[in-house]
Amino acid sequence: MDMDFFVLMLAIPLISGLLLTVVGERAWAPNLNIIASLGTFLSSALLTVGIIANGPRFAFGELFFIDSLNVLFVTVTTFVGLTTSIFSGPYMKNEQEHGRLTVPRLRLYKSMFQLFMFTMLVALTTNNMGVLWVAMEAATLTTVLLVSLYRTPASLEAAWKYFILCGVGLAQALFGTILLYFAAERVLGETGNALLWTHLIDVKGQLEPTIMALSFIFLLLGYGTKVGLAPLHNWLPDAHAEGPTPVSAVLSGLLLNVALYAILRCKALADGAIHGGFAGNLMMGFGLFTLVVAAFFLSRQKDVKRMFAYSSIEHMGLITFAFGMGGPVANFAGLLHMTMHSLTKSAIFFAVGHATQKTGTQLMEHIRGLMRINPLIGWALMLGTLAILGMPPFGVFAAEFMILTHAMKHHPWATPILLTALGVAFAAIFGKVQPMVFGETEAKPLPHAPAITPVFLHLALVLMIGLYIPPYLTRWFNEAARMLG
Amino acid sequence: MNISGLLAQLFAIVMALFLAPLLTGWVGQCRAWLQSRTAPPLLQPYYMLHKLFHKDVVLAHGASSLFRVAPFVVFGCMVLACAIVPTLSTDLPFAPAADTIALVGVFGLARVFISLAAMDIGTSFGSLGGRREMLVGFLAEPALLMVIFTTAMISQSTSVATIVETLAHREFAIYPSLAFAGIAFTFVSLAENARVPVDNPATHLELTMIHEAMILEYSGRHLALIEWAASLKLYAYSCLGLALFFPWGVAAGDSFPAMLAAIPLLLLKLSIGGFLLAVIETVNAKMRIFRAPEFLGTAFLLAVLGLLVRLLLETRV
Amino acid sequence: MPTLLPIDTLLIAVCAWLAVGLAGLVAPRNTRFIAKTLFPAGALVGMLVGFVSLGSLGAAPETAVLAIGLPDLPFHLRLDSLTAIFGVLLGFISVGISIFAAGYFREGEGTAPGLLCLEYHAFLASMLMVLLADDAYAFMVAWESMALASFFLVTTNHQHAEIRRAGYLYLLIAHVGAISILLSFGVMTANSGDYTFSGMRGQHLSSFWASAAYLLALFGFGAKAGLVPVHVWLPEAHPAAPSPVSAMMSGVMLKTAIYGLLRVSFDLLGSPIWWWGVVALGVGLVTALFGVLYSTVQSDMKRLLAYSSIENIGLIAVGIGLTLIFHSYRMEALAALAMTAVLYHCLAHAGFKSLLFLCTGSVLHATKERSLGKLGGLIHRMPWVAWLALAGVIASAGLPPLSGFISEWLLLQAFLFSPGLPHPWLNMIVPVAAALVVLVAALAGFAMVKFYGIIFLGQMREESLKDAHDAGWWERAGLIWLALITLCLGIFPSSVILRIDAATRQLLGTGLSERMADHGWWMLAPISVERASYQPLVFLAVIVASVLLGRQLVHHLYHGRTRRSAAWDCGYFFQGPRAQDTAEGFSQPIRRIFEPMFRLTRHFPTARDTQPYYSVKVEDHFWHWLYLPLARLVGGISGLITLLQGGRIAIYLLYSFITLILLLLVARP
Amino acid sequence: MSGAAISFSGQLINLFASVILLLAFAMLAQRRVMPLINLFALQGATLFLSTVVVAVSTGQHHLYWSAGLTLVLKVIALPLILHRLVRRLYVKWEVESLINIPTIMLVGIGLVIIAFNVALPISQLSDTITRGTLGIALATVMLAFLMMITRTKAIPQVVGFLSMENGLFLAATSATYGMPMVVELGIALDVLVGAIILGVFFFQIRDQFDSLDIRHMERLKDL
Repeated sequence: MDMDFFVLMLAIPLISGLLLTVVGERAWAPNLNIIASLGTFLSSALLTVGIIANGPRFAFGELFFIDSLNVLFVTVTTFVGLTTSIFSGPYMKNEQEHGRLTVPRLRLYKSMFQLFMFTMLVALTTNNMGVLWVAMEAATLTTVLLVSLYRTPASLEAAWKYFILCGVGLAQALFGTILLYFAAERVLGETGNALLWTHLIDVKGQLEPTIMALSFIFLLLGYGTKVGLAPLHNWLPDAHAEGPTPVSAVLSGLLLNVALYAILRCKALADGAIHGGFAGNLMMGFGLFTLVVAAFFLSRQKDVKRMFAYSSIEHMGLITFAFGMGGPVANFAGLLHMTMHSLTKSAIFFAVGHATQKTGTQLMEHIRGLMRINPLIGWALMLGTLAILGMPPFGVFAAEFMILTHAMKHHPWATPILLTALGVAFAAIFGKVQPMVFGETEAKPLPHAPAITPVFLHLALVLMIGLYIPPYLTRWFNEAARMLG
Repeated sequence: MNISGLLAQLFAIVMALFLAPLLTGWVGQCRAWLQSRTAPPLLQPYYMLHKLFHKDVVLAHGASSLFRVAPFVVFGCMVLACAIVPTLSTDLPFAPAADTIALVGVFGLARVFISLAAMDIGTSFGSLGGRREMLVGFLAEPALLMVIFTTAMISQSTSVATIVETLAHREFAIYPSLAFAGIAFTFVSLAENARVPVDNPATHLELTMIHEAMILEYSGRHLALIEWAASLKLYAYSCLGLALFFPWGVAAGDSFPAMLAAIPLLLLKLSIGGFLLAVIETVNAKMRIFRAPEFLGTAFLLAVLGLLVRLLLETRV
Repeated sequence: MPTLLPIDTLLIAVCAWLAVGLAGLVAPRNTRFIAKTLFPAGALVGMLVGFVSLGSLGAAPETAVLAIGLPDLPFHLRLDSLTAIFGVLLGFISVGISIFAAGYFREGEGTAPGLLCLEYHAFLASMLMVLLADDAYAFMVAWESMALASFFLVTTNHQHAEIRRAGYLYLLIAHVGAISILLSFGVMTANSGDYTFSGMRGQHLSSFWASAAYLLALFGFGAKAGLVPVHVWLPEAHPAAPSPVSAMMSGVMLKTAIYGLLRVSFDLLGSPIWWWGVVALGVGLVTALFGVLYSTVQSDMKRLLAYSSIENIGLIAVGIGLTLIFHSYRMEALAALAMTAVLYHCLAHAGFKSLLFLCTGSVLHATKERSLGKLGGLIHRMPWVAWLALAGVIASAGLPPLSGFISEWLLLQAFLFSPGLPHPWLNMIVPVAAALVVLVAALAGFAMVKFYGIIFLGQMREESLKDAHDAGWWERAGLIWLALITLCLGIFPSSVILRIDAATRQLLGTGLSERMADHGWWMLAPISVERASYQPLVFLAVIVASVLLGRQLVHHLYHGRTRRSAAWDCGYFFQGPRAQDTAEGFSQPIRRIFEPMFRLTRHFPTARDTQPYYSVKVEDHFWHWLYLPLARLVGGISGLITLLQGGRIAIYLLYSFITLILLLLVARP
Repeated sequence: MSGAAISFSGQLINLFASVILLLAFAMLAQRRVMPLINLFALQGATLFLSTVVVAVSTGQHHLYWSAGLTLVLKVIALPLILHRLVRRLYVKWEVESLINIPTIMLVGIGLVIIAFNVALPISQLSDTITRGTLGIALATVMLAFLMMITRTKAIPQVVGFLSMENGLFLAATSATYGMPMVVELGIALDVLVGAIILGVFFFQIRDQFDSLDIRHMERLKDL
């Protein structure tokens, strides 16, 4: 029964993606996009329920493996995918009427969106580290097309940088995967199982530490490029700023998570093979460096989407740091933070999308008085920003609280760095968002009313988690955190 | 508290009310002698009060109710101050109502009211006087409290009655800190009572006025009350100084005979004090207003020095 | 049937406040409904909070655990005497402010009234939660919610750039402070992983870590309370906010920071070290002196009050420092005296400062003016507000017989009996500190005379002031309530102190009540009558009696005739309102005497000016000494870091490459 | 693992690997586009041969598939696509480099030393006949990386990228006799699709920037 949902979850985006390449110009295509996303979400939700009730499962032999860890990522992915598709309906219509997009491009957008979802879901659920790599590369290819959707010089430049940098990064990840295979083959023999994570994790203690260390370096750098770890992050702000806003939302909210997920799976293996916290220390180092660099980047930003892209980098740094610390509490906090970040950041991008459409610019100095143009968007952006900055009672704070307290306990030296970065980030982002939201303006309303429901849905969830984490969720997250070791 | 106590208290207050203008008159007379002028009669302040009470009150158009209430409040404050300061006896019913800190508070309250009243009409002199009065006040108050602290540390109490009892009725000891405190107190008293060198009660040259500038718009009974309150203030300060530094002779109980016996000594002390005040006023010239902070700053420093001397020399015996 | 414990009642009050707030969203533009129904309802809840807290003073602590929060750290709540005393403050002060707000908020002012109602009541609810919280997470959530709610209230009129700037500064400093508080909690858990306050109490920290926790808490709570040098947000945010909000922030919110500081220093950290007290004393003195000096030179009435709040917070910090010193040397009776002064001053300041802020609100509504240079003579048009403000002014100046005097009196008493400290340096420093405290109190009088005299007295400086109207009945009721609080705190100190004593006893193990109970309720003698005593009622009675008696006698013996005439013009025909002292002129002596304390920019007219003018601008030194360099530093670093993103793809690849090579060479398991 | 004589096939493989490294250096030094693409094809061909030798000598059947994929993709399809692109896009023949060639070569030699040293402890653990080539594979990857960094035009950069894939294939065959089939297929598909997308990209870039010089694409920055 669960497996039917699983198949459905993979099939719906694949089929609808292919279908939309054909029929994507029809008037009902946006609705198909939403319906497909809804179907994906529902099947993933049912799958989640089944997995949590009945425990981990394989699918298609041992090719796919679903446990409570990746089902968490899957649920977040399909949920944000659904809300993004809802949001992109009116957004893309407005873009079309502004003449920024043509009908064929919209078709491309919709089909690539679904295929992108498909590749992410494959990457999340596969048991094979090689297939994981293939799916990541495929996700890059689909998003390259999404980023360059406007075909403006800037978007092409961004897409080119994205392609080259992530391509090179993933090449390193492939090298890491080869080394991993090499190490595994020595233990598992020349069967096809040597890249299956479930087999690897069983023998993780026997894997050769020297090879695993080298392998993890390559994997961390490779997938880390996609996560946006500094100094490998350079593609990220460009791609976020120049692509359409829904794409920014899914890039920030989902793709980074998937890449992080890949690192986490590798870390579990590396931890088993190498003692002394080698993998964790590397991740903590990268996480801290990323956090600090991103925080100081923030104050020099002029473009709103670029700024929030840096904010994503910052949070990815923090999450990487959390996972680097390891242990049930930090892993729990990392997972929670990741979920909260996905929800909040995509909500922010939705709000920013509407705001930029209304004002016709992404330059923050020209966006003023959102509260006057549309109070809902203004509040959405304001609350979203406060949430992402770690203000209670929002859920991001809950996660940051756990990360900070855990860091204080085990790595007290890191706390001042963390706090400095968070403080600088707060000053920078809030100082720029506040004048956008408040104040006077003379912008006009848009032809299509914004889809504001997704924004507040996300924020409500984030708020709820900040005050109350249901026991069901706690059990689930704990289980997932335990998976990570 | 009993009837005789209340009566004794009432007696002390009434005596203060009637002795205060006399003290003002006495100081004026001494000043005149020292300056080789023909002295006004000793009872001149009484004549003036009487005259002023008879006169109609002329209020400026802009005067508010606060302007009319203020003289009564100021007068009330001074009455209270005189009730608290032990003049004849240390054991009066109102003595525990306020200690020295509260006493400073009473003077502060009166000052705030008179300054506010000065600002009420909205003439340039009124607010000028008000701000100068507050200036003097915020400089004098800390110095005064430091003086009080020094004495309070000797007696381990801020209650005026206890201070006086400690100093007067225990075995005699020399307290060098009291010398510092005494000089500081003199400085503060001069400033607080609008005396030369800080202010000149006799002046009507606008730019040098403090006290007179404030009450420029008052007339009739209001002015009378204010003048009377000023006399009471001088009286209270004198008695406070006497109580702190020359406490001998103040009765310990509230029995009338003892109090009556204390009167002559009090009169003697007051007349000497008044004469010395006149001397000081004669040998000094009025300072520029912005020298006043230096003057009072000196007082403050002296008082703090006294306190430190007290801590350094007198605590470890 | 389970009995309703006080803590449950308070939780219900939190929910009730939230519910009232949310009800505002039902009809966000219906001003009538919101102002005349919801705000009074909020006041009722406040009354409930006040009385319940009053009732639980001295009772055994109650705890509760809510099933919300983090999975392994649900919300722990605790109602003890320290919470209760601040609950009393919050409850009763909020009653007055809510009633006033019912008459104050009108249509067409920035944010929709419904939203304002939500923010306001969320602010109240979060403050109560701050007091109740008994673990780090609940505390931080409530603390930051409080900051957020008040931030939105401050930015109600966000069309103005300076209000946005104020809001930004406020939230930024609040957040930095919150981070510091969180760190302090982290230090106090000392690796036990137990973030409940009871867990922290059980820790025995080394003196180094205890000091670290204390200093972090001092900084964090100081940032909220407005201690120098993290005070800069306060004079910006208070004037920016609508007056009831300023009143709430100044009167109540600053006290939650004091609450936090007390909670950490005395309750959670256990045994203090003597120099903690010296630090608090020093910071407090600087803050108080700084606040009062700046308050005297302001020309905006709300800024003046804001700086005066800084001054009062400084005095409270002085008291806390003194308590810490005594407590560390086990001089518990004196510690109790100082602690009582602290708590009393919290109550007193809450009362009179919110009263004064509300009065400025009425003035603002009546005249649309905040600048002192354009006010004057309002006692003729607004007698109610003027006379009620006078109560606040006298209390704020620390004069008898009102509330401000009592706490200053107690504080000075504590100072006075300090000799005998086993530390010779302290013995010398403490009396000097007392002298400074007195100087501050006297300067506060100066500031208050300026405040009152320029706004309410004199001639009207603008023609338009003639149309000013007095406050409405709702506003008057709120003002009267607060004035009554101020009066009662001034007149019945013994009764109040006997109640406060429960909190003192909880924190220090001893209180003043044994000694106090011997004397009557009219007599305040914290140690003994021989040492110091004060009877405010006698005090008031004598003054009132002599005023009335004097008046009767004079009228009876002489007459009561008055005539009206023009004021004496000194022989100069023009005596218009412009000839009065300005706000700047009034504070000229202070600027002159304390010139190095200010950053002055002055323009003097010269003889050749065709349009001569004089102007003076007073700026905060700390802004130029601390904040701007810090901003420049961050800007500089971020300028360097931005070099990373130079736009050239080859360079980006190079980063990746170098990282790879470095890791290959360096990273070894 | 000391001093054992290396079999003939092992020697052959080492020879091919060395040729691949040599070609990587040649590509690094090459100044023109067309010869660069030809060198890339030659590298692919050598890789193909090496894979075939491994397959023959070890009897790993799926390596034939792998070799076939290499032949089709790296030797035939991609060079052809690139050739057509270069013609259609009228790319200037000259390839410009950011740093002069001798310096690049020196850096390249340094990289080879690093790569060999890094790979040494690992290849000693291997018991395949190809183990010595892991260092060469890593060196190839790094040289390709260096090429991507130093080239200023889009097409040489992509050639560098593809050459990096060659190095990775060499690593896969040398260390483990190739990856599982499903992965190999997936990788091949990705490379193909990537190349096609890049081809489309080149046209768009040319349309927008009138050039394939990536120095025009430096406008997105925070400086």
